[in-house]
Amino acid sequence: MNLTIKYYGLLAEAVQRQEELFWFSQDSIEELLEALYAKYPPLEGMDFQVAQNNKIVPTETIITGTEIVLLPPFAGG
Amino acid sequence: MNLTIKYYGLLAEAVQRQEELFWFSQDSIEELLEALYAKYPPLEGMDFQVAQNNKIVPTETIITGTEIVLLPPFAGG
Amino acid sequence: MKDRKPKSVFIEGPISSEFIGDSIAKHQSKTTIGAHNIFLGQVRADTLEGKTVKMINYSSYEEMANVTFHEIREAAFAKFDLSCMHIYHSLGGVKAGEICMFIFVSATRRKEVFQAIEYLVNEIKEKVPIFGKEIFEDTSHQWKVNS
Amino acid sequence: MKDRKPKSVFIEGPISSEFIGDSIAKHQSKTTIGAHNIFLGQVRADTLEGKTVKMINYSSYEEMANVTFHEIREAAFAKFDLSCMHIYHSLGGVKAGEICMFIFVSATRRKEVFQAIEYLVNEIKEKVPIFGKEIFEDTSHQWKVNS
Repeated sequence: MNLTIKYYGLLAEAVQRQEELFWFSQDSIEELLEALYAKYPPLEGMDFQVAQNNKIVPTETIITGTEIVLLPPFAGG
Repeated sequence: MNLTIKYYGLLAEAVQRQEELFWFSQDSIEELLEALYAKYPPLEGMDFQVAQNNKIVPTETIITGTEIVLLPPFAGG
Repeated sequence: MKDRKPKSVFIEGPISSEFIGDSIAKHQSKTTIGAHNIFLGQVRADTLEGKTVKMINYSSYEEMANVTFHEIREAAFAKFDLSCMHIYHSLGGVKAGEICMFIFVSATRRKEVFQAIEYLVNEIKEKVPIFGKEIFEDTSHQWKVNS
Repeated sequence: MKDRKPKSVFIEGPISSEFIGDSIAKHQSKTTIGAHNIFLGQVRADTLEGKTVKMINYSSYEEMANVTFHEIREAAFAKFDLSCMHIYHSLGGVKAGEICMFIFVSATRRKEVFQAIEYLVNEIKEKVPIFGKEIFEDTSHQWKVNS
């Protein structure tokens, strides 16, 4: 399937983009992250959370949407 | 000694004055209150605190100043 | 920046929203501050036995009140790591819906302001000799007691 | 009066003291309110390795942020007996000394507002995807992390 991957803040700087289409044939966010680490090695050491359908989800979650968002530490307030 | 007695709020309404000179020859606030109750019977059932030298003091306190203040419950804020 | 000289707390009549806004604006030059907390007391139109409070007329034993406000300020500066603290209370008539108390604390970090504001409000309500005459729409009155 | 429709939280640039003053003034018609509590986040001119923060540029994953703000509002209305709740956060550039967050809760009694304001600030800092790029005087930057 063709996923839209979005990157915010420090992560967008690290991968040098805010958004991309990414072809992915497996099931879980964990597997997606492995594919992304292969493409962007610096990402692996970084602190972030993953959101699907406007919720933070654990990495073992199965991908159900078409958009996955990588979020660096929050700094609101 | 001649004390100045001050009354605030509900107490001033009850004794119908805000301030008076009161001749008093004993030692403690407790004794002063007995004298005031004799003069103003409604005062005895009322809820109040007594201040001397800008401090709330217990009724067994010996009178050291020339001004004694009777304070009804606080309502600031 | 500690701001510890004795200050006047009492304001005649209600505290305006413009006064509060101006007070906030004055803190923009203090760039070590990260968190402000403001408490406002507002006069409620409480209904008692079918009668509604129209305004509260505040009075105080001011001599003791000023001493007590100063002690409460000093104690709060000692307990909490605050940059600034401002306390204002109305005297005289304040109508229902108007503001009668304004407490403003500022610190580098938020934890300090939460603790300080609650401490200050509780201390003031408990210890400062301020009296409130609740005046009803029919001009009868009763004396307010803090709960 | 519950005020529970989804509302826009984000404001472009800093939150002005006039906006805060106006917001306070709007509550004077709500005469069941006895206590307001306001939290303001202000950008600090922190110094790191000899460089001083000049401004923070805020960005957000807005779609999720709006959902999360709504959930936090609903949870706070369920937990605390509040009359009103207003939350505003800046996006874009906010200079040191300017205000980037404004949280305003009102209730009949003071206890509710103290608990609610601390709950809201902590929930927002922890759960809302807002990012802050701290820009130093020499135009270099680093990404802020809530502590």
